[in-house]
Amino acid sequence: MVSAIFIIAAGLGAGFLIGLLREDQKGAAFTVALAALGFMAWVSVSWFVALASGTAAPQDIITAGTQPPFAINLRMGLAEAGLLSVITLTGLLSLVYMAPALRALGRRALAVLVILVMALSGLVLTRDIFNLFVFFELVVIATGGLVLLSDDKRAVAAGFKYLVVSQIVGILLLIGIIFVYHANGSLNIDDIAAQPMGFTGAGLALFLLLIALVVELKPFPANGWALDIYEAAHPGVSALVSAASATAALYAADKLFAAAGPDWLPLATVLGLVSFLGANLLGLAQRNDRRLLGYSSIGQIGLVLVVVGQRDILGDAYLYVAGGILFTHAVAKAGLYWISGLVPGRDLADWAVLRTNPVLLFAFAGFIAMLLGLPPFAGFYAKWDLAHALAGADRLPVLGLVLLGALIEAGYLFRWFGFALKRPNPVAFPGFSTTGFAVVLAALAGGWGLGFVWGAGSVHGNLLLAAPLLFALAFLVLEPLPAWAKNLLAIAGLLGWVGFRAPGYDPLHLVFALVMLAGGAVILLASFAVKGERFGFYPSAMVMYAGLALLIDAQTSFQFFAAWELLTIGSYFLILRGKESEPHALSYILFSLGGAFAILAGFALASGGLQPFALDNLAAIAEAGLPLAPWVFLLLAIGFLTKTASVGFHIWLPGAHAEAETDVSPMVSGILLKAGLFGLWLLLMHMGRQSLFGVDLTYLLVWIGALSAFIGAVLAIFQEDAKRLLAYSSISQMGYALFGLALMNHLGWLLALMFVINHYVYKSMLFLAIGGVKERTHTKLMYKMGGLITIMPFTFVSVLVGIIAMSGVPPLSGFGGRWVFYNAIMSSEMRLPVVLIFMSGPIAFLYLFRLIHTIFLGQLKDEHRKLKEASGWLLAPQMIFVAFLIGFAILPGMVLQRVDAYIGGHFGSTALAWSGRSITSEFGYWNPVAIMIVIGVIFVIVLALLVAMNRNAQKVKQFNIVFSAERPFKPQTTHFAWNFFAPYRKALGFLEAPHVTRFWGGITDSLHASADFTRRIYTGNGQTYAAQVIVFVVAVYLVVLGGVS
Amino acid sequence: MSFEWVQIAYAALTVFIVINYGLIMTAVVQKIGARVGGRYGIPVWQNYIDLVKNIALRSKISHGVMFYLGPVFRLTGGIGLLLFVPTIYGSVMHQNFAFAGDLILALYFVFFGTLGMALGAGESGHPHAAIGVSRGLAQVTAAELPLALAVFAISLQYQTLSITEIVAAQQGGLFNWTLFTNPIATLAAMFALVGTMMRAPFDVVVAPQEIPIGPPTEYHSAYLALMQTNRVLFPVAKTVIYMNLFFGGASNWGEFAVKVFAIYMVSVLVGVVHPRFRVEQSIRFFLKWGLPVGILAILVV
Amino acid sequence: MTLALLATSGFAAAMLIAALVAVVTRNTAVAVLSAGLVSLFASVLFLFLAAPDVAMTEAAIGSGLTTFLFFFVLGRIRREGSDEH
Amino acid sequence: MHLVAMAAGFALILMGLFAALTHRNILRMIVGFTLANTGVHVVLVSVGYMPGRAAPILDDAVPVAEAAARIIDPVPQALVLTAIVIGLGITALMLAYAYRLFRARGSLDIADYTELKW
Amino acid sequence: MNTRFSIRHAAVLGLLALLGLAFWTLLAGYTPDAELNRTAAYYAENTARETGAQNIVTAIIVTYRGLDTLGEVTVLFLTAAIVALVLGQSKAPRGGTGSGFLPSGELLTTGTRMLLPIILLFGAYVALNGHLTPGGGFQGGAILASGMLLMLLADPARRFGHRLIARVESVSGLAYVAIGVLGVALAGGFLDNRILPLGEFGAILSAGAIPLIYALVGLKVGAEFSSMLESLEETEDS
Repeated sequence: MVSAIFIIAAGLGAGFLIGLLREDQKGAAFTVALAALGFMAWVSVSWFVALASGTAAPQDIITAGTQPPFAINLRMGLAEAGLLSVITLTGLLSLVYMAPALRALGRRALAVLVILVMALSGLVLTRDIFNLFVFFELVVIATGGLVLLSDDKRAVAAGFKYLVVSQIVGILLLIGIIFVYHANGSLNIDDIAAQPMGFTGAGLALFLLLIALVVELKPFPANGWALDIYEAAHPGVSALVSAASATAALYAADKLFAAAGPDWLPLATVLGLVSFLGANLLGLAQRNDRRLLGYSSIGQIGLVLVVVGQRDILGDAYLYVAGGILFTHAVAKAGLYWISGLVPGRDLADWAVLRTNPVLLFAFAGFIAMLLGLPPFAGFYAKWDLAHALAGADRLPVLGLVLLGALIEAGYLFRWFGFALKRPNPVAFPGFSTTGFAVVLAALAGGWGLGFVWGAGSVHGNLLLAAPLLFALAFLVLEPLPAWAKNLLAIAGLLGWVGFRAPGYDPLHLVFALVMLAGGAVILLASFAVKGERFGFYPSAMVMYAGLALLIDAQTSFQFFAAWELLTIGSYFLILRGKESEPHALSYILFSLGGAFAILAGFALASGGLQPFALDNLAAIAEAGLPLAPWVFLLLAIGFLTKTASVGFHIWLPGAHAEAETDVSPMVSGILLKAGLFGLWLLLMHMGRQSLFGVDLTYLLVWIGALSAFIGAVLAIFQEDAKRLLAYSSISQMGYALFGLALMNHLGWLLALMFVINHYVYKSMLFLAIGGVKERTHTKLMYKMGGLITIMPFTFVSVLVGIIAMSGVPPLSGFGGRWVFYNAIMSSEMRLPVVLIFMSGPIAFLYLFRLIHTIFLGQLKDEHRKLKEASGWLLAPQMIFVAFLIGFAILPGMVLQRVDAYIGGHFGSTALAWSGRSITSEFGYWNPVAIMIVIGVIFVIVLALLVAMNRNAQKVKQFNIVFSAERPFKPQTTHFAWNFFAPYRKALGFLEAPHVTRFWGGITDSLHASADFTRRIYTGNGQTYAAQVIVFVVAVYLVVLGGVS
Repeated sequence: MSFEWVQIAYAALTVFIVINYGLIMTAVVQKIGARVGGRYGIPVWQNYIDLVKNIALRSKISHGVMFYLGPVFRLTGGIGLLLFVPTIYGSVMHQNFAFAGDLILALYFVFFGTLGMALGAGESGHPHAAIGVSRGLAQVTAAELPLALAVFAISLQYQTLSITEIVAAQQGGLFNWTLFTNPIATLAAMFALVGTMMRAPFDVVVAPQEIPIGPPTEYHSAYLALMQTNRVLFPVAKTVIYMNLFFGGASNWGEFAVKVFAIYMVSVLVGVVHPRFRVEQSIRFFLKWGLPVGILAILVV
Repeated sequence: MTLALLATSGFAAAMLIAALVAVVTRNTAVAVLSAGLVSLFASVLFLFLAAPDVAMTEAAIGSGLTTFLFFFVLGRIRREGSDEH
Repeated sequence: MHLVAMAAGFALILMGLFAALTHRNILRMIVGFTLANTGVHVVLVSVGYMPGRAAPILDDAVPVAEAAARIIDPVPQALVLTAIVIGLGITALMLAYAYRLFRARGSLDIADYTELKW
Repeated sequence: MNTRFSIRHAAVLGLLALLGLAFWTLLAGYTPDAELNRTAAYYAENTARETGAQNIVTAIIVTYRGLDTLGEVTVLFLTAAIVALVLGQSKAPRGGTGSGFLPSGELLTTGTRMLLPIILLFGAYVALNGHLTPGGGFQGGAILASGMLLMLLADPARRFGHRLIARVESVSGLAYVAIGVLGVALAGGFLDNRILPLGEFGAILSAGAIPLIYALVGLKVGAEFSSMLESLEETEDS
């Protein structure tokens, strides 16, 4: 192994060597810089590999032939090697990326860059606090110099502000250092660690040292200077500052916090939290991309500082957690800054130019996912472990705040991604530079590589080795194929996986697997209708399906949560594909992530920090009657309820489902919502009834279910947009299912299961049908349609069957659900919520009737006369569903009998007796075959009667009616469709008042307002920034030490 | 209970009796109404005349498949409702096809005809039809709510969903009727009865003055004949359910005739003394008066 | 000892007075010169504190080079400022 | 003696910071920072001082054998030397920036350079 | 400039008073050591033996904390480079030369010619004797640079070689790093001065590589200062 001292020697040597060259030998200078950084990176990476694989031991490097503390020493351990790898590689890539700018500025700039990387490496390696100071000043000066690379005229002012603040930091550092030395007799960090200092005297010196290093981390709110640098500097420099400098500075702070001892850790925690939350909050108000990234950087570093503050509880996992977050952040942030250099405009919406290059768009998405700690990236494993450690040590407020901050960050990052995907592309774009593009790709590869490494190091197994996810990711490579080929492959994959896994599942899991995966394959049939490559669809969809497949497979809480996140991400990208779906996709992902964080917190709490935590263990917690059990229940339930869009968390659903593409709507409605039910099912199965403050939480769930069923239905009848109507109906239907589950009896669960199956079938069918209509008419507004029955008879049939099934009218399968429902509530003690359910049944009939009436009946519009039936590929799955609905109506026992027995095993009861074709419960009976036959026979007889009387009837032309003593000729005047249920609006319109939307809107508005207000502390005046730094230091000083010394 | 072929004949007999009973009863009711109003009124066989006349008329007009099928759905719904409920308690002949399903089947099958009717009327393309459907559906959701609650209440009371068992539980004297054992539920159910009989004050759905006759506007001749048949059959079928659930059922056709007539008259009597509600007014009415009673019913069981 | 203390105090006081001048004066050139003077007094102080190396450095760099740097920049700014206006 | 020097050093730091935070003229801010830096140097040196001892030079007056008992702590002095040079570097850099800013805008008022904010 | 005592002044004063409170705490809690602490004691006892230098401060700077010094030199290198970058980018108007605050009179020119050799010599002396007496590379370098300064003042139009300064700066820097690396190869570690014999204690050619390093530092620092001064002086960079 090459000693790490050569990293420093090479950096310095190269710097001086470049100085020796003539100004016109730019090529040679560049080569020297490249060689030096390449060498440094090679040494670092080879150390990292050797240390990580255990083939080398950590090395202490002494200088001057004298042992520490009498001479400066350096240390190369695993953490150092990792950090150096990140720093030097970032430096190397930045060199390549900034080559044109560097060349323009001359060889000196190259020297500055090399020395900056050297100094950052020194900052990481050194074990001497004064040496730390020297390297720190080198970093400051080099950064100040590199700021000049920017085309932005304001960069000079930013550099000056930076120097001003650095002066203050330097002063504090020096005073801190000398008094620490006085107290300790040593400048060596390890010696300081050996002699813990109290809060007086030397403690104050230590405080000055620590706070100076913290200020260097750009903590909110003393960080205006840093933001100006981020905004104005060359993006390559910002990438360096954000990825390499922040990383090194953080490690410097970490070394000293480690030395200072556990007493000081709360300081890191609190300052980190303030920074994380504050910076992310202010990020909400940003429109400039680089400044936004700056806020995000500050936030992320704050988060790592929080992790630093938890080193006492993280133990061995400390490096894994801190490294996971820090490295992922470095890679992602560098990548984003590099992309920002390729984007000509500075407004967030200007990133729409990325659409011209799908690979960059993919990179953008990847970096965002990395920043947010989504699977399969390293940050995910780290956040998971962090959450568990925090929960295990009862640091729940910290956990809560961290998750809150992450959610806010997700808000602005995903909003941004939405801009990139959906905003108009304002400029004719010349194309991206090849080197810049290559550098971004390198960062992306690095991020995925980190994800793999962290996965390999995880006790939970590597997500990137999970077959479904690999299969989904393979579609990224297959993107150039035509859509039909990918579709075929996707269907084969889904069916193959179900076939492969199904034999091992119990009936409950089997039903969900069939609905989610085999059901997904059926819906995918409709995707054959789309021509071309259909870029981005298959990776997104397959990630969602991979998540679902893994969700059903999950044995441990980790597997479950990872799968949950995967399906959330996949579905987000899927929803975002819709034309007008930008805001809705955003609210979807925010609610989903909020829910996911609740789930994370719930699992962390449940496990008490012990991992891996099998899902079955939830039962043990419930049985033990621990006081935390109801809280676990509550958190998990909230997480699942956001996914089922239960009332209160429902506002994302209508837009998200309505604006999605034709074949996406059934996926996200028919399939995705079931993930929430699946979660709830597991939760209730394992934890049963839980009470909090004397309130039975399942009772609460019953009410939420009933309210969702009612409100969803009421809102649905007021919709003019057909897909929105269906979307609200989903809220209502999920309410029924939730209601059934929460009844906590055998029949209730059977009811929920019937809703899982039925809702999948008829909602998928209806969405496909309405989607087909929309593709022909190019509108979703029902009053603009009408009379389409003659043009789209097959679609009409599927809608007809769909609404009969859904409204529960015999003889189709929906009735079975209603019958089970009555039997279930009969054996339950809960009566009041039933009222709401009773009411929502007929109301559902209203909106369903409206759906079929205003679209297919009434007067055909002139502009629709020449339309054709929907594509055969859209109809194919619908006809399958029709057949299934009729089959399921006649033979429900095919599916239900086994599940019934399974549920019976759980409750220890047999609620239904299956004799022949008849089903008998404690209270009543139901013979689906008989019903079908009786109705069929009567229908045929009456029809025959009519035909006998009226066999010559011929279809007359449109408008063969008399209306107001006129024969109308304009369909618009006679199509009674808009505001169809006007009386209802008059009577119950108050229910339409968007209280929930207003509530969440109020929260986001106040967040934005406070962000916009708070960020005005960054006046742009360097002097004010300097004063803020001192205020920050003094304030923390007074709080931390005020009472002691 | 299982199926035997002879049941088809019995069922046909039930349908025949009920249709005739309905034709006469509705005419009688109209006649009484006319007499109360000081008019002479129609002859009691007027319904037969109308029916025969409409059957005899031949139409060559159809607005489309759903239009054609609408009356079929409608009448199927009426007959089916009748046949899924035992008409005469204790009579093997008139158990009909109750073995196919219980009370829940009957409750939900009500919508079958409504749906078909609405669809057919919708295809006619006449705005009055659509307006009538809109009003009717809107009103019925609110009106049915008290019934649903009342049904829930008495199924809890009798711990069964089987109509036969509910009737059985009411045998053995006047005071075993649900009317007396559970007057609140009965009251709630009666709200629903008056609300769904398409009589004043809840008849804005068919409002003859403003939207000729509402949903069936475009129907004529044989279509209308089927619907007329249903219009006499369906109220009776529905009243039978009320009779079975709340008024002790009927153990013979005489009792049947009296009880059905009496229950039917309730809605008639309410109708003659009240002006017509607009739809939103009736929705509010049912939510304000019917709903609390229904809730009370399920709470006190 | 007391003599040394007295001298130290005296130089410290002189240093602070020079610093005060540097802070309150309206004239930038005077401020720069006073700052140089502060360094000079400080270097004397270092001698009293038995730090001859530091004293030399402070004198040469702090009071010498730094002051010159200031004046170079000040000069350029003055000249160019007057060019422009 | 060292306390006097140290107090003077601290006072100098505060005065320098006061100047840096109140003068809007960029050059005056830089002057303030050099004052503060000088103050820091004074504090550093005074920390190493031990009454009655000699400078850490092993000449005839201080033989090697007695050094430990005769000399003062050399470490702070070594640190100050480094700090002085680094301070000069930063000062030079700030001056260069000041000049550059002046060239761009013709103003030395720090409050004129606030385009980057919020 | 506004010297009126404003609210801002009062706020800053209050803020600094609070900061002063922290400083006061440090001051009040400060008690000088009675004995040298272990680090200082080590140096007092072992410097002579290990490095052969009389001036312990020099020994610490060049050897024990040589990495600091290397960094420090690099700071100046960077500063010089960046100052050149900063000023190189801003195109000053042509024609104007000199710093413009001092007239370059005859007297100055003559004086400079006489003084310059002495100054340079003195600088070299200070730098080379750093291990024996107070002084060393930094001070020597500063003195060298002041010689250059005088030259600049005396004859502002004169261009002394940029290339020369840059070469001196870089070569001495490279040599410094090379000596450091030699320490790894030949002695106990990076920047170990014992790659050369320690020699006789107190002699000018003693203390191993210390005089060599300090000479290099002196050259480098002198070149860097000169470069900075020159950059600031010149109206237009290449």
